[in-house]
This record gives sequence, C-alpha cells and structure tokens, in this order.
Amino acid sequence: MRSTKSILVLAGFLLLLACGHVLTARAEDPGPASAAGASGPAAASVSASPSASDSSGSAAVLSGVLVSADSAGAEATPAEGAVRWFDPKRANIAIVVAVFFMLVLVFIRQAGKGASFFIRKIAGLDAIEEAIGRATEMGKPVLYVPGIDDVNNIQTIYSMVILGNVAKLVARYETPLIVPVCRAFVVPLAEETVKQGYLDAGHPEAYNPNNIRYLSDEQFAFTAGVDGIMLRERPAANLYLGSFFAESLVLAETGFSTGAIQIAGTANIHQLPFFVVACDYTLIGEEFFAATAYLSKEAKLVGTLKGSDWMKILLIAALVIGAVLETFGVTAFTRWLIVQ
Amino acid sequence: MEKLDRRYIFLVILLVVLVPLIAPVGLPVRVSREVQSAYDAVAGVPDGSKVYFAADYDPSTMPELHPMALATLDHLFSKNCKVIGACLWPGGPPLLEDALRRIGELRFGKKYGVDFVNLGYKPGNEVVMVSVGRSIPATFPADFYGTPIEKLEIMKGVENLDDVSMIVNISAGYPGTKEWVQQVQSRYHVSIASGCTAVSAPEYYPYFQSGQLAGLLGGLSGAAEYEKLVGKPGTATRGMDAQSLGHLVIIAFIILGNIFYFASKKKAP
Amino acid sequence: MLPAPLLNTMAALLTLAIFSFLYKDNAFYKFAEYLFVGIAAGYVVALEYHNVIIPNLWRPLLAGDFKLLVPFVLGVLLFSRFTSSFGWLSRWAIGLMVGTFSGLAIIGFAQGDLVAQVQANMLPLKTETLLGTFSNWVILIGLLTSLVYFFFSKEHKGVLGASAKLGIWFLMVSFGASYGFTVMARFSLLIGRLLFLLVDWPASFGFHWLH
Amino acid sequence: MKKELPLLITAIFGSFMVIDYFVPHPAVSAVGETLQQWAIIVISFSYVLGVANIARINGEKISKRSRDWPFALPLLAGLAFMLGVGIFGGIGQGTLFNDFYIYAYTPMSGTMFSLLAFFIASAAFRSFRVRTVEAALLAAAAIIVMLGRVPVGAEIWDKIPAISDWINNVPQMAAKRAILIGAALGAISTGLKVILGLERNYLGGE
Repeated sequence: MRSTKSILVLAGFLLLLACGHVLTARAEDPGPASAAGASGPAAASVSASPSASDSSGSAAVLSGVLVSADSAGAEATPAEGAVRWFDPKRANIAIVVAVFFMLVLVFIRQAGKGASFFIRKIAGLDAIEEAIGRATEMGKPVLYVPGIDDVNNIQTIYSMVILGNVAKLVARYETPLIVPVCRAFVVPLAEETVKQGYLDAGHPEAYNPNNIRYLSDEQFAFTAGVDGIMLRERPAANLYLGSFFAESLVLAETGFSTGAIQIAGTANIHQLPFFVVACDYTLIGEEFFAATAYLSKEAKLVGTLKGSDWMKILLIAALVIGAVLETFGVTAFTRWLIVQ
Repeated sequence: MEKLDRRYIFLVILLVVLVPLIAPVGLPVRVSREVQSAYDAVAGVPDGSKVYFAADYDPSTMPELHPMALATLDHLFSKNCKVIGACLWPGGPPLLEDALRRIGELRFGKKYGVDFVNLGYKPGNEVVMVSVGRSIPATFPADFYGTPIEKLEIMKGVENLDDVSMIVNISAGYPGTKEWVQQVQSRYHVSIASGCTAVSAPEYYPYFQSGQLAGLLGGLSGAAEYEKLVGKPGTATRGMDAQSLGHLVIIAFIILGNIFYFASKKKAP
Repeated sequence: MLPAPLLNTMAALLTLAIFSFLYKDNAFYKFAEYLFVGIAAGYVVALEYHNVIIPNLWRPLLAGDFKLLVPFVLGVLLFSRFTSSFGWLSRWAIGLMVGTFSGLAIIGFAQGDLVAQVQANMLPLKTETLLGTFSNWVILIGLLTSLVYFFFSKEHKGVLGASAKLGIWFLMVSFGASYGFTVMARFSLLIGRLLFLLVDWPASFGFHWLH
Repeated sequence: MKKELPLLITAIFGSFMVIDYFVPHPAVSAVGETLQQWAIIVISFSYVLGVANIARINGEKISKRSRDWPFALPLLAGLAFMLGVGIFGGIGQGTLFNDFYIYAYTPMSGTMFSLLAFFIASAAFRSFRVRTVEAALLAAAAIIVMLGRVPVGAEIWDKIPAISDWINNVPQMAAKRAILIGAALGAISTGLKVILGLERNYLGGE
C-alpha cells in the first residue's frame, strides 16, 4: 500500500515536470508570459499550450521526463534573466517547510513502525468518560454536535474520529447518543461512525439510526433544532466538537441553562471565548487536533503531533536567538527571514 | 437563573439600542492607531492610480462593513483613484455595486467602466486570489454585467496586481483578509489595508503588528473612526451611542449574573 | 424596478417576521427562514451562471478552448454523489479541489503565518522607551509560553508546567479581547436593522422623522 | 480507479501549487494558471451541487409530507423565482433580481444575524461564570476592550482607550500569534499528508 502511494506521488511529480518541459519550448518562443502589456492574446496563447501536452500521449511525456532531467541538472548554473528553476529569494520558506516536512514524515514513519509516543494528559478528553458516566447514572442521553461545517473541513472529519470513540464508550454504558447533523453529506459519515463504534463495543443491537438526526443545512434553523433537543430530551452531557461559528454561544448557553456537563473543542478561535465561559472543559485550537491522536492512537496522527512539537522547539529557539540578536543590533538573521 | 424568562433580557436590549438611535447624545469618536494607519496608507497612494477593492462580504455583515466600504471609497474617489472592485463572497456583488454607484457615481460623478468597475464574483477563495495576482483578465474575463473587460477603459494596461497601487479589503471572514495576507501580500508585495468585522479583528492584530497589513478597521467603531477621518459622518457614527450603551449593558449583565450566581451558591450548601 | 415603498415594506415585514422569533418560534419566522434559504440558493446559482459559467467556461469553449472540457466534465461528475453506485466518480473533482486547496494552504500558511509571524516577533528586548521595552518582553514571553501550552509530548510539570500556566493566561486575555469584539459586532448588526426600520423604511414613504 | 485516480489528481494539483511558488519559470506559471482556472470552474459546480441538494431534500420533504413540509413550498418558490429572474432578466441594478436581493435576501440575512445581539446578552447574564483565575482574566480583558472600543470608554476614564489598545496590540496579539503559528503547523502538516495520500478521509468510506 505504502509503495503504491509513493509511486503515485512520484508519477505525479514526473508528469508535472514533463508538462513543464513541453511548455518551456513553447513559452520561450513568444517571450515570457509575464511580459507587461500583453493582455488578451498573450494570455490565450500561453493557456492554450497545455492542451498540446495533454493530447500528445505518453511518448511525449516520457521524452519530456528525460529531457527535463537534463535541464534539472543545469539548474546549478546561474540562470540568466527570466528563466529560472528556483527563486533564491524564497529559500528561507523552502528551508523552513522542508525541515518541517522531514520532521513530520520521520515521526509518522516511526509511529507506523510501532514506536509509541507520549501524549500529555488532556483534561477535557478524560472528562468525556466521566460525563458519559454521569449521564448513565441519571438515565439521560448524551448529545454530540459535530460542528456545522461540511465534510471538506478537516475539523468535521476529525470530529468523526472522536465520535467513533465516544460511540464506543456510550455503547459500553448503554446510554443513548444523539447526534444532530447540519450537512446532508455528513449524515452517512456519522451513521457509519456510530454504527462502527457500537459494533466495536460489542453492542451492535443498541445502535439506533433515529438518533443521527439531520436537522437543516441552514445555520440558525439547525441551532434552533439542537436547542429544542436540549430542552425536550434534557441530555446530561453535551459534547460540541468540530467547526462552530456564531451558533456557539446559543448552544453553550442553552446547554448551561439545562445543567448538563459541557465539553467543547474547536479550532475556530473566534468562537472559543463563548465555549470557555459556558462549558466545563474546552479544547483550544491544536488541542482539538491532538484529541484525535490521543483517542485513536493512529500512527499518522500521533507522528504528526510529535513532528510539530519538534518544530515548535526549533521555532522557540529561533525566536529567542532572533530577539537576542536584535537587541544587540545584529539584524542579518531577521532580514534573512523576511518573506519576499 | 433558569427561571428568569430571557425575553425580559431581550426587551432590555431592544430599548438600549432604540433609545440612543432616536435621541442621540453624540459622544466624540476617538481615532485609534490601526485606523489612522489605514487612512495614511490610502492617503499615500498616488492620486489617480488604480486600486483593487476586494469586497469580501455579504448582507449578513452589511451593517458593520458597508459603512467601511462607503468611507474608504469616498477617500479613494476624492483622490481620483480608479477603483477595480471584485468579490469572493457570492453575496457580495450587488453590495459592491451599491457602494460604487452611491459614492462614485452619485457623490463624485465618476463613470462606470472608466473610473470604477465591478468585476463581480468568482468562486474559489485562495485560488482566485493567487490567480488575480497572476492575471486579472484570465480570472475575470468579464465584469459583473458580462461585458468583456477588454471593452472597459479602466482595465486597459491592467494585467495583474503589479498594476494596482494597493488593495483595500473589506472582509467578513473566510475568504478575506487572512487569505489576502497569506496568498497575496507576501507573494506579490502589494500593500493591503483591511476593514473587517469586529469578530475577526483580534485575529488580524498580529498581521498589523508585523506590517503585513498597512492598516486595520475593526467593526463599526473602525468604520466610525474612518468616517471621522474623511469628514463624512454616516451610519457608523450614528450607531456609536447605541453601541456604547449596549456595551455598558453587557458589562452590567456579566457582573449581575455573577453576583446572583455566587449569592445563590452560598445559600445552597 | 418595483416601487420603493412596496419593496421597503416587504423588507420591513420580513425583518419583523424574523425578529418575532425572539418572542417565540412561530409560523412567520419559519416562513421567513425557509424563504431565505430558497432565495439565497436561487441567487447563488443565477450569479454563478452570469459570473462564472458564461465568462469563464462557455465563452472560451465557444472560442475553441476545448481543454476547458476537463473541468466541465469534472464539475458535472460532482453530481454523481446523488447516486449510490456512481458516487465514487465525484471523487475526481473532490480530489482536484482538495489538492488545490492543500497546496495553496501549505504555501499560504508557510509564508503568511509561519515565517512572517516568527520573523515579526524578533523584536529588540531593549528600546528607547520603558513602555516599548516592557511591551516587547511581554510579546516575547506571551508568544513563547502560549506555544508551550500547545506542547503535547511532555507532561506539563515543573518549568514546563509553569510556562504553560502563564501561556493559558495569555490565551485567556486574548479570548477576552475576542469576546469584547464579538459583542461589538453583534450589536452593530442589530443597530443596522433598527436603523432600517426607523429611518429607511419611513423615508421610502417620504416620511423623515429622525434628522 | 475508485481511490487511486482521485489520489493522483490530488497529488498533482497539490504539489503543483507548491512547486509553482518556488519555481519562477514561465512554463510552470503557465501550467499553474491553467490549473487554477480549472479549479475555479469545478468549485463553481460544487455550489450548484449544494443548491441541488437543498432542492432535493425539500422536494422529498413535500412528497413525504414530513414535519413542517408546507414551509418547503416558499423555499422552492423563492429558489425558482430567483433562478428564473436572474438567468432570464439579468442581475444588474434595476432588475427584479437585484430588487429581491436588496429587499428580501439582505434584510433576512442581516436580521438573522442581528438576533445574536439578544442571545449574546442573555448568554452574558446567564452563562458567563467567573469561577477560575482564567475566567477572571477573560472577563477583565473583555470588559476593558468593550469599553475601550466605543466612545463611552474615554468618558468614564480617559486612559481606558489606551489600555484597551495596549491589550489588543501586546498580550492578546502575542497569544493570537501563538495560535496562528500553531494552526499554521497543523495546516501545513495536514496539507502534506493530503498531497502524499496519507490523509484520505475526505474521499469518504469505501
């Protein structure tokens, strides 16, 4: 599996280089595309060229790869004028990004090989089990709101990972779990996730599809719907984990007034204040992403976390060094970092 | 606390906003550093040069952002700048059109297609920003009305963002100022002044401090300050009294709520 | 264009219908809510038609730019999501969108946030004014301790624990500021709607009672 | 075909957006530009998809006579109306389309959000609890900023605007910067995983 992925990516890069090369031959003729003043026709001629590379078939692609390999070798010689293969002014960004990529990939690899990494205690996550326990004692349901964004938001996807774990816990305690959903395309995802959680816990019969409730795509109609659930069914634990917007304060307030234990988590910074003041626990920004690694123990998530921790150490070092150098009037380092 | 019908709270809020609108006091508006910088940045643009006006908002935030659009446009047209407007929020183009016509055409007698243009809307957020930096004609082959842009005088000689002297961005969230900074400011070195909702303003302070933003108008008070700078008080200035009283009431609610809470907690055990 | 008093009255009635939710959820509110979703949806498609489909796709296609058939086909394939057996076809277009945004995000965050923000924080720790020096120290310490809070590979104990604690205090101050700004935003919106009801609506009948 | 091809498309488009930034070669820019024009068109279809979804769900609502189904009628009527007058009557100023945008869409959207002023007040009273040091800091900063941003602050004490500006520009800025940097690391690593095909949840289940 891993090797197919690498091959695919490699193939993609080669294809791009090939396209690039085929185009070079054409683009050089009428002059660089950036020539000022050439508005309509120049733009048309440039954008027309890729179609040639699309239709010219695999032979051209192959030869393109070969030739572009040559030209890649030539990049060391200082390119004159417009045609260059690397922008030296952007070296600072290239280096920072490359270092970070390496850190992430190395740790993902290690985690994939079975290395286990420590993750600090995250109080909000430990509280989830406690909240579910209390709901069970009181004989009341647990409410899980996965945000109001669609599946293209990574927070919604990560929310599903957490939902899977919550479903497992809930199934074990045999407590109902209500999941209101704001986007039609999230419904099948939530259904599968919860069903799988119940299955993993050994209670597939306890899964109730009626508890995954699509309320509305409209933000405030959805909010009013969730409010209704809180007031009628009185869940004892409210979990808000995902991408939230203006509705956060309405949800948190209603939940607070019903006396439920509330745990929230989002990377939408602007909504955090409302969760912080009205919820018992709040996962702030990156903590939300750490939550998925914490709960799922998935290698790629744990490795990523470790990689960005190392990057933070490097950045902290750079910040301290930079500040000290500035204090003594040495500005070379700071100037090198200026984005151009 | 749950027993209190929140409709009483709603009623208080309605009165608090209504009364100062009907009987204003006219408290003096003070200009903050962020707004002054934005004003200075616009003032520093060469007279008659072209400015890209990125109107990235829609009716949901119109009361906050439309006054900013009007005030900054007033400033730009008073310098005879040529304004190229475009939107990344689908709800935006008619609002942009309203602002351009109201200020450009009615207040300054400017002509559509010569002194200002509305390029309309394109989906794709960051993709459009990068694409505009590369080629405006390829990204916006026609304006809001479908007129090919080769036929518009204002677009003559405008290939990409190198040909504008600054970007004024009115931003309601995503896509908006953050993305313009990330994708355009550092890539194409254009100066950006941002007028944003109060909700997103705190997130943009780091960009202002780092110089990635030339200035920052946050929310209705930012708009009122800009209105003061251009000397044309509008709806933002008019709303400032209600805004002041509203904030006072919220503070009172926070304090009262906590007094009741702690008092009832003491009684409970 | 329809007569202004008629249009303004329609706008005012719709505004009041939505405000009626504050009293209780009712049929007027529900009507306005559903109507809003419908109008917004119809609006978007008509706008996409005039501002994207015609100028960016249809006209260039007619002019002979046939490679635009690729995005056209991919776009149409998105609708396969409505069928269960061909839903996978939409993944091609999704792959394109996700790939484009991921690539742009890497660059955008790297140059706009990561490098530029780190660079901007390298401030001299001694300036001409006492306040300037103090502020720069606060900025540096605030940034470092807040970063430490988002450190997950070590238990927050000892020095690390103390820094993280200080970091969370800085975060709380920043959330407080956000809270204050958000209050401002919400009031602005209400002011805007009330100004419409008090000023613009009566003005459309030629009735100017405020200023 | 079902998984590999989408992953390849993702990899090509994603890596090209990255390469495009570092490689100033005109050939690369030309391909980059074309890919971006394509993306704009595909994304515009995704909006249409969203609208089609709304129409489908509400159509089903009516045919199944589910709860609140009569309200789906004005929704579909509004949709059809805006679509019709927009496509056939034009969208500029003075058209029916623009009238309904300014006098129906705008007031409803604005009023929807203005309800939040009432809810934020009720939340401030009923759920803003200062139970910890953290909450106390949050409350203090919120109060100072609320006063500092409006004219009344200076009337109470003329130093309040300056203090509020300092809070915004110094401690709050530092913490937001930490969040920005953290979020940037998250976004970059996620982007990398997506392009390499390590993160593929967005493609949905099998």
